[in-house]
Order: sequence, then structure tokens, then C-alpha cells
Amino acid sequence: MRRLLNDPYDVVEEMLEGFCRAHSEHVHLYEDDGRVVVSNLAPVKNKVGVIIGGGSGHEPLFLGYVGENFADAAVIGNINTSPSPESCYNAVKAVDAGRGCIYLYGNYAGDVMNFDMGAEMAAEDGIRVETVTITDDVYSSENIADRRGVAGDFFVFKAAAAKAAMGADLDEVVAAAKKANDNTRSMGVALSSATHPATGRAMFELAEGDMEIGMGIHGEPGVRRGKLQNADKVVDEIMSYILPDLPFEAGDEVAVLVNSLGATPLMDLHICYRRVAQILDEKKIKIYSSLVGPYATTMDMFGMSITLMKLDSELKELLDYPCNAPYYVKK
Amino acid sequence: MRRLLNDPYDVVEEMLEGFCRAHSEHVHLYEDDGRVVVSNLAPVKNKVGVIIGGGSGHEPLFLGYVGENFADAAVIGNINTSPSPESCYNAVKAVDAGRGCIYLYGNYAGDVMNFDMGAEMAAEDGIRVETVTITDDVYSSENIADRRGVAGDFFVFKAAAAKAAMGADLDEVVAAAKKANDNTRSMGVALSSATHPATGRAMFELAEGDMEIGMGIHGEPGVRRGKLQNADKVVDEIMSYILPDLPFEAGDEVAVLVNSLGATPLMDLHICYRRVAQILDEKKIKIYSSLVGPYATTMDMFGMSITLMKLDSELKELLDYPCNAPYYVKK
Amino acid sequence: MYTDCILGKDYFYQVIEKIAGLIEEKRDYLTELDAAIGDADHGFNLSIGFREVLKKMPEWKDKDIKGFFRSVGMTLLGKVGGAAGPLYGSFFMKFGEPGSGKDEVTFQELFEMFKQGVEAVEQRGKAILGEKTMVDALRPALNAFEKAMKENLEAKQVMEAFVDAARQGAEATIDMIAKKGRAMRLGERSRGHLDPGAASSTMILEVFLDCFPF
Amino acid sequence: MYTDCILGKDYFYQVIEKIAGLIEEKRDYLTELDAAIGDADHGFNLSIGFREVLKKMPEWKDKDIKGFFRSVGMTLLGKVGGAAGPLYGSFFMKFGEPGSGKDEVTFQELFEMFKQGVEAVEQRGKAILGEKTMVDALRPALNAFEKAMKENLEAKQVMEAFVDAARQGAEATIDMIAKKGRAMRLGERSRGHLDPGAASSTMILEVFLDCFPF
Ligand SMILES: Nc1ncnc2c1ncn2[C@@H]1O[C@H](COP(=O)(O)OP(=O)(O)O)[C@@H](O)[C@H]1O
Ligand SMILES: Nc1ncnc2c1ncn2[C@@H]1O[C@H](COP(=O)(O)OP(=O)(O)O)[C@@H](O)[C@H]1O
Ligand SMILES: [Mg+2]
Ligand SMILES: [Mg+2]
Ligand SMILES: [Mg+2]
Ligand SMILES: [Mg+2]
Repeated sequence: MRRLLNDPYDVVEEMLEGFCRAHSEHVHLYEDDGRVVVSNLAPVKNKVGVIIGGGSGHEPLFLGYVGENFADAAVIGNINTSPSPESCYNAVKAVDAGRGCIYLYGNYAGDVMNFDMGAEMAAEDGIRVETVTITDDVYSSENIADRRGVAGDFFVFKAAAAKAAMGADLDEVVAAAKKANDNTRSMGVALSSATHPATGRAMFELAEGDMEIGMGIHGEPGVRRGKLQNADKVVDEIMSYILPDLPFEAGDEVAVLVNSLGATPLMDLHICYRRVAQILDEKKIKIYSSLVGPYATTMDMFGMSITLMKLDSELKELLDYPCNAPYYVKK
Repeated sequence: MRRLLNDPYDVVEEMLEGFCRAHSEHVHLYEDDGRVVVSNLAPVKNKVGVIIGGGSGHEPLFLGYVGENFADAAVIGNINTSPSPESCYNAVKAVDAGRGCIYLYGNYAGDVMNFDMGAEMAAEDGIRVETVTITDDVYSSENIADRRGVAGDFFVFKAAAAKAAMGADLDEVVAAAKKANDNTRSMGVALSSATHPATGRAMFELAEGDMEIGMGIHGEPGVRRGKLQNADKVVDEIMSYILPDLPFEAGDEVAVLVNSLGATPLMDLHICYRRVAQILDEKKIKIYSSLVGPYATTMDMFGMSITLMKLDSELKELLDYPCNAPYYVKK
Repeated sequence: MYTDCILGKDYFYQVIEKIAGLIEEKRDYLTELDAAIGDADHGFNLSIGFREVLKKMPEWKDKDIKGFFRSVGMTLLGKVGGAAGPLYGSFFMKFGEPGSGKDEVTFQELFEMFKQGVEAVEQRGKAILGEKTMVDALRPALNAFEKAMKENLEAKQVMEAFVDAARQGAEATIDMIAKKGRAMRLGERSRGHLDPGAASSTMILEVFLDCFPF
Repeated sequence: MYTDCILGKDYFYQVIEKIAGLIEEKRDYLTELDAAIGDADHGFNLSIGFREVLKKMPEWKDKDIKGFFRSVGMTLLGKVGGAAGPLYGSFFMKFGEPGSGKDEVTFQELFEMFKQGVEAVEQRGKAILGEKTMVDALRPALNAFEKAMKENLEAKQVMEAFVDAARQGAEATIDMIAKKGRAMRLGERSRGHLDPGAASSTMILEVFLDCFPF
């Protein structure tokens, strides 16, 4: 194991303690629930509450995106594990300002069960909570509604949160989140597994020199496993799945996110980004804005994912809307 | 190898191509030198030029910190290797606005030779260039002037750049950089080596389950090599070197940077940060502000470093000064 | 029939304590099963949940059977997360219902408890037989319990039939292709692996037999 | 003495071409040496530099000896970086000086070339003998050249003494503790390893002997 941890049963609590201390100008833990990270500004008067969440181990997803004009709270689960219904409910109590809340999270069965129970509990209090699950991972299913959420989470969170910050009502925020999700496609490649803090071992086997294209961020299998290719070939293959899926076409404008799954350095990401840009140039798809870095990770997993979001003027405005969170600041 | 690269001889150029494309709202490559990343705002009228640089493979150091109110240019070397004299000189030509320039970089013999030659060339053009080398790595030598620069680079760059942005003259910028450097101390632990893009192999041996406390970011040996300890023990040991060195004492106020050497995830960093904060609380040293993340890396190296900077009102103002660069935005 | 087969709170306490111990012991085994077709967290998450249950159990000493299992279920629901949290949480919360206001239950009521528990899992997860989930252990076990009672087998034999059916059901998941849960996206690649939830629920039912006082 | 020992541009071209080939061949070996006590880039960086030299050499065909080596030195300076860039850059830039305006040099002038080259390295790096750097190969080699000339050895024998001294000097770095460069912070741990710069400079001098036409 090459990790810096203490007792594996304390990993999440210790991380949260450190996080809320390090970023105390942005966030704090909800007093009644140590698994709810709340923006210092929440509840924001007259604003729809934006609640994101999921398992731990994907940092800076989710808690890094709680802050001004971004998410109002993040609900934190165990490693790779959705949070509990009570925490989902507590997040609503922490941030609801009377205009209802939206739950945004990656589309995984466990998350759906827990967040749904949280929404039911909120409904008993008369608080309306709507849900948009994110389904950007192109290869995870033929059927879009069954797809997983991966790094595209970031764009959907950003768009919905900006809409809420602009004063939109819950239906409008839901519509913005859905629109963002509908226009976002991702796919990744894994070059290793993450190390599970409890076992100290790889969560799944992936030999050095091998890669798996299309693998999910929890190690779910993808298109194919094979010998590691060079960066350009890997990008070419990923783009060959992403581009036709929406499809993205000549004349479109896109936001690009080249994401590290954790251990893959910025050097490699920028080499990959370069190839993405070349391909988009070739296809006459215009790059409106770009992000390159670790936005949605699996701890120390090696790998990279590419996300494209097709933009119209509304989505551009939402992405550009200023915000200030511990792991994303937009001026 | 678990890297996404093409021909190893193209690594730096391809990375720079991707970088300048992805962050084209901030930076571009200097037309006469493909190894000089220049802020789109440079030369900034009436401002001292702030030039940073060093070897590649430490991203987001150095190029990620070029932007508004931050560095005006970064000079880029081969992997682990200082840039050439000509590039150092070209950076001066790119950013000098008539008030002289400052070179800021980690104190390594190769960098000193190359930047000094660059400064000599600039002097022939009548441009004054001053140098402050960064020496924050506590364990690298008894003699402070011989010490290496590591993640503390960030604080020194930030302070000097803010001073320049406020309109200070070259002597004042040099004084601010020196003051920042004098008040900054770092030390790290490595849990693995980085993978060299050319050989595809580890740059040095460090067995899984071992760690080296005090190791440099190029793999230079440290205090001791031993079995990996838990996070709290590692932090305790590092802090036992950092705190007495300046020394940092009760009543002091500090900025904290818990830095990933590349592959160590935010989860582990925040667990370590938590312990740093506990120790500082115990010693009655006040935390003024904190950064946690990959600020100065060695590609895919596992490990973590801790940097403390002792603050007075001037240094606080300099750290807080707004800036906007690809990998650091301060509102 | 079964009239002198009365199960008191002590039985249920003992069962939960033993389950907690067993989960701890089998933690890494369950996690390995989940690594093969899931996300390598099943054993670890259950252990987080049952550690908390063990810690809090002394506070629940005075509760009736319903209250006790409600606390067990709520604790699992709050601590386990993922799919297993709501599923086992619901199982135990419903499991206690027939014990409302009671410190002991009849064997007939024990059946009723399992019935409500299993139905709660089915309702929460919407899985049916053959989808490679814990339902493939729980549902056959429940059916076997009912059948054995109808056949007037002795209580102990009923429990054995119950556990046997769970074991066979779990075993049968090896050849199944997952249609629910995280493994469903593996398609054909999910075949050849024992479902971790079916394995853990079989373990849990086994403890009810092991502690069975008759 | 040595009057008919005249070295033309073709000799120097051949030497540089051969050095470039050798660096390519020994790239990983030199990098391994640097991995032990440095930062694992010496061979790779030299190869980046000499690849560029090879690429540009055709453009330098019409230059005099000084101009040719100035171009070699500038290219290394521009492409290699680190410590080796300025050191070898300075070496070759100064090495050509005695060949100003000339297409051939005498053996005496060749000595002068090495002298200026080695002194440039010493000036740039401020290292003296015994500090475990390339100076430990270059300085003894130069001294041996001078001594052998004084002893009126034949040109070829002078070159052999020159290279021998470099080899012995490099060899001697194994037992030294580094006092300059990146390895100096290793203290006692730098002992037992051959200095990469001493190794590469010995290789380079060897090529001057290998190609020597007399
Ligand atoms: N819809 C469902 N209905 C019944 N059981 C399910 C369902 N989804 C998953 N499971 C069970 O949960 C187990 C996985 O639990 P766990 O690993 O804790 O959750 P997660 O998949 O969220 O990581 C599976 O092996 C399966 O038996
Ligand atoms: N001050 C110096 N004077 C002479 N040679 C030096 C000096 N510093 C370093 N060297 C030589 O440079 C070699 C290392 O070169 P290289 O690895 O390319 O540079 P860097 O140390 O910057 O990575 C050392 O082995 C040593 O021979
Ligand atoms: Mg899970
Ligand atoms: Mg170097
Ligand atoms: Mg699981
Ligand atoms: Mg080196």
C-alpha cells in the first residue's frame, strides 16, 4: 500500500474533519450529522437548495464543490458507497430555504435507494425534493437511463447550481440539470485500480502495462481490456465512442473536461487534451472552454476520462457563472 | 508503466501544446521560444516582471501559476531539468515592462547556472534581472543557502507576484520574495518514485510498504527510509523537523500547504492536514489560511509534503491578493 | 404445533451479536466477492454497520422486540450505505414488527418476522428471483420455511430447511447473469461469481439456526 | 614536433557524429548512473541535445571550426538544460575558439582547444578535483595531455594518455563523496557510485581518440 491513512474505519470521518478545517472559510459539518458538508452561506435566502453526494473516495467530488453559487451541501457516504437516507434527509434540513431542493448524483442503484428514502423523509416534512441522476458514461449501457454518472457530474452540478444561484425555481433548476445531463457524455480509461483503505490492496486487478477502456470509476468493466496504448491512440478510441453518441457534430460548441482518475499527472492529461483538441478541430467542433485536472477521481487510481458537454447560450452562461468553492473557483 | 504518453522525446512539447490550448484564456507560448509560457497580459505596464521556472514534471508548478497578478512567465525545462539560458533570457524579453524582472526558482545547481546565464544575457540588453532562489526544504542541508526548493515555491511565487502586482519596484519585489522564502519551511515523505517517461521505469527504487521521510521531489534522499507508518505518525515526524527549524512558536500565525507529490489523493492529504491542524492547535500556532492539494508534484510519485509559512500583516496581504491563473484562482 | 417453541429477546440479542462477529470475520471474504463483480465494499460496509450495532446494543436492552430490531435496522440504514444499507436496514426494521410490545415470540411469529423482512427487501430493491441478488437466497429460504411448517416438520428441521434453501439459492447465483445492482452492467462477465449479497444473507440466516435453542 | 599532425574539419565532424551515436547507445546507462545519486536524467537529456545537434549539423557544414563548435555548444546549451547543459555547452563553445577562421588545426592547437574547454567547465561549475564531478575526468585528462606532449610522446600516444587519465579519473569518483551538483546533498550515501558526468565526459574524450587519424 502506498497510502497515508490511519485506522481504515476512521478514514471518512478524519477526511471530513481535515476538510472542514482546511476549508473553513467555505464549509462546515452539519451539527446534527457528521456526514453532511454544508456551505457556510446555506440556507441561501430564496434559493433552491442544491444537494450533491455519493460515496467517498472521489474527491474533490463531491465535497469540494460546496460553496458560494455552487452546491449548498454534499452528502458523504463510506468509500465507494452511497450515503444513508438520514444524511440525505439531513442535508435537506440544512439547506432548504423554502423553495425546495434538488438532489444531484451519479446514477447508481445504491445511491438511488438512499436518496429516494431521504426525499421521502423530506416530503413528510412538506419539503419538495426533486432528483436528477447523472448518466454521462457513454459505455455503461445502451439505455441512457441505465448509464452511470462519472466526471460529467461536474458540469451538471455547475449548471444546476448556477441556475439556482440566479434565482430560478425548483422546476427550472431541474430543467437546467436535465438539459446539462442530456448534453454531456464521458468515457474513461483505467490503468490501475485504487487501493482500498481497509484491505490495503487493489480493489480489482489490472496488471501494469494493461488498460481497460470504458471502465467505471468503481472498477466496473468497460469496452475492452488490452495492452496499454500510447496517449493519442487511447484518446482516439475514447473519442470514437463519445462523439457519435450524442452525437457531437460540426458547428457544435463544447466544454471539454480531461479528468484524472487520481494518480495520472497533469503532464499526461495535457498530452491527452492536445489530442482531444486536434480531433475536435478536425471535426469542426468548437471548444468553448476547457478543464484539465483531477475533478472526479477514485483515490489513487491511474487513468483518465474525457467529458464533452454540448453548449447553447444558456449552458454557456451557467458554466461561466462565477462561483467560489474549495476545489473550483470561477471569477 | 501506467502513463499516458506518446514519444518520450515529445513529452514536454506536447504537454505545452495541450496546456496553452486548454488554458488559452490565460497563457500562450512565446513566439520565439517554445519553452516560455507567457501570460496573455504580459508585459504588464509599469509592473516588475515575475518569471518562474524549472524542470518539467512538477505540474502545476510552474506553468500553472502564470496569469493575472501571478507570474508573468514560466520557463520550462526538460523533465527534472532546468531550462536553458536562452529560454530564461527569452522570458525576460517577453515580459519586461521597463522596470526589470525577478527570477524565482528552486535552489538547484543546474537551475542556478542556467538562470544566471539568462540574467547575464539580459544584462547585456540593459535589463536588470534579480534572482531569489527558494530554499524551503528543511532537511536538505544544515546550511539554509544550500537547501532545495520544494512546495514552498508556491508561497514565495504568490507573495512576490502580489507585491509586483501592487506596483512595487524590483527591490521591493526582491525583498518580498526573500521575506517569503525566509519564513517558509517544508518537508515531505515519498512513498514511491515517479515513472520516467523515457525509460518507462521508476526513477529510483522505493519498495511498496516503504517510505522515505525528507526525500526531495527529484528523489534526493532524506532523513531516513523505513517501513510506512500511519498518517499521524508521518505527520508528527515531519512536523518535528519543520517546527523547530524556523522556529514556529506559540502566538505565530501561519499559512499551511499540505501538498500531494502527485499520486497521493485528497483523502489522504486531508487526513494529514487534520493532524497538522491538531499539532498547531497544541502548540498554539494559529492557522491563517490553508491549501490542500497537488501544488508541486513529481508526476506520478506517491507522497506528501507539508509547508508552513509564518505570516505578518504584509505576507497575509500578499497571499490574499486576488489572482487568476490556470491552477490557482484567488477571489 | 410449535406451541412450546417460544423465542425470547435473549435469542435475538445473541443472534445479532453473533452476526456482528461473523461479519467481522468474513469481512474481507465478502469484500473479495464484491471486488469480482461489484465495487469491493460489501464486507467492509457491513462491518462498519455491525460494529455500530454492537456498540449501541447495550442501550437497547429495555426495548421490546420491535424496538430492538427497529434500532438495528436504523443503525444499519444510517451506517452501511450503498445497496446493502437500505436493503438490510429495511429487512431488520420490518423483521421486528410482529414483535411489537413483546419480549418473546412464537415460532409462527418468527416465520411472520422473516416474511416481513424478506418482503421489505423485495419491495425496496424490486428484485425478483434469478436476478443474482440477495433475494435469490432470502426468497427460497422463506418459501422453504413455509413449506416445512406446512409439512409439520419439527422447529429445528424447519430452520434447517430454511438455511439449506438459502445456501442453495446463494450457490445458484454463481451461474446467473446479474440483472440488478451494480453487477448488472457486467452482463455475461457477471457469470461465474457468487453474489456477495446472497452470500452475506445466507451467513445471517445461518446464525438464526446456529443460535436456535430447540 | 607534431607538425604533420593536422586535424581537419572532417575529423571534428566525425567526432561529433560518433559522440551523438554513443550518447544514444549509452543513454539508459548514463541515466541509471544518475538515478543512483542524482535525478535520473543525465543520459536522456544529453540524448535530447545530441539528437538536435545531429539534426542541425548539415546546416553548419560551411562554418569554420570555431563556428561549428559554437553551434554545437549553443545547441547543447539550448536543449540539454540542468547542470550538463551549461557545462557541456560551455565546453564546446570554448573548445572551438582556437579554430577561429580555420578549417584545420595543429595538434598543439588541439591541446589548446581541450584546455579552453576544460577551463570553461571549471569556471562555469566552480568544481575542483575530488568533488565527484566531470572535472575529475576532464582535468586529469588535460594534465596528462600536457605532460605527454612535454615528454614528446607521439600524437597517438598523447591521446591515449589523455583518455587513460580520464578513465582513471572517472573511476576514482566512485570512492568520492560528492561536493558539487545534485549529489552533494547525499553526503556519505553518494560514495560507491560512479559520477554520471565523469562517465559521460570520459566517453566523449574516448571518441576523440577513436577517430584520431594518426
Ligand atoms: N435491487 C436489489 N435488490 C436486492 N438486492 C440487491 C439489489 N441491488 C443490489 N443488491 C444486493 O446488494 C449486494 C451489493 O451490496 P453492496 O456492495 O453493499 O452495495 P453497492 O452495490 O452499493 O456497493 C449485491 O451483491 C446484491 O446481493
Ligand atoms: N558544479 C559542477 N561542476 C562540474 N560538474 C558538475 C557540477 N554539477 C554537476 N556536475 C556534473 O553534472 C552531472 C549531472 O548532470 P545532469 O544529470 O545532466 O544535471 P542535473 O544534476 O541538473 O540533473 C554530475 O554527474 C556532475 O558530473
Ligand atoms: Mg458500493
Ligand atoms: Mg536534472
Ligand atoms: Mg459493493
Ligand atoms: Mg541529473
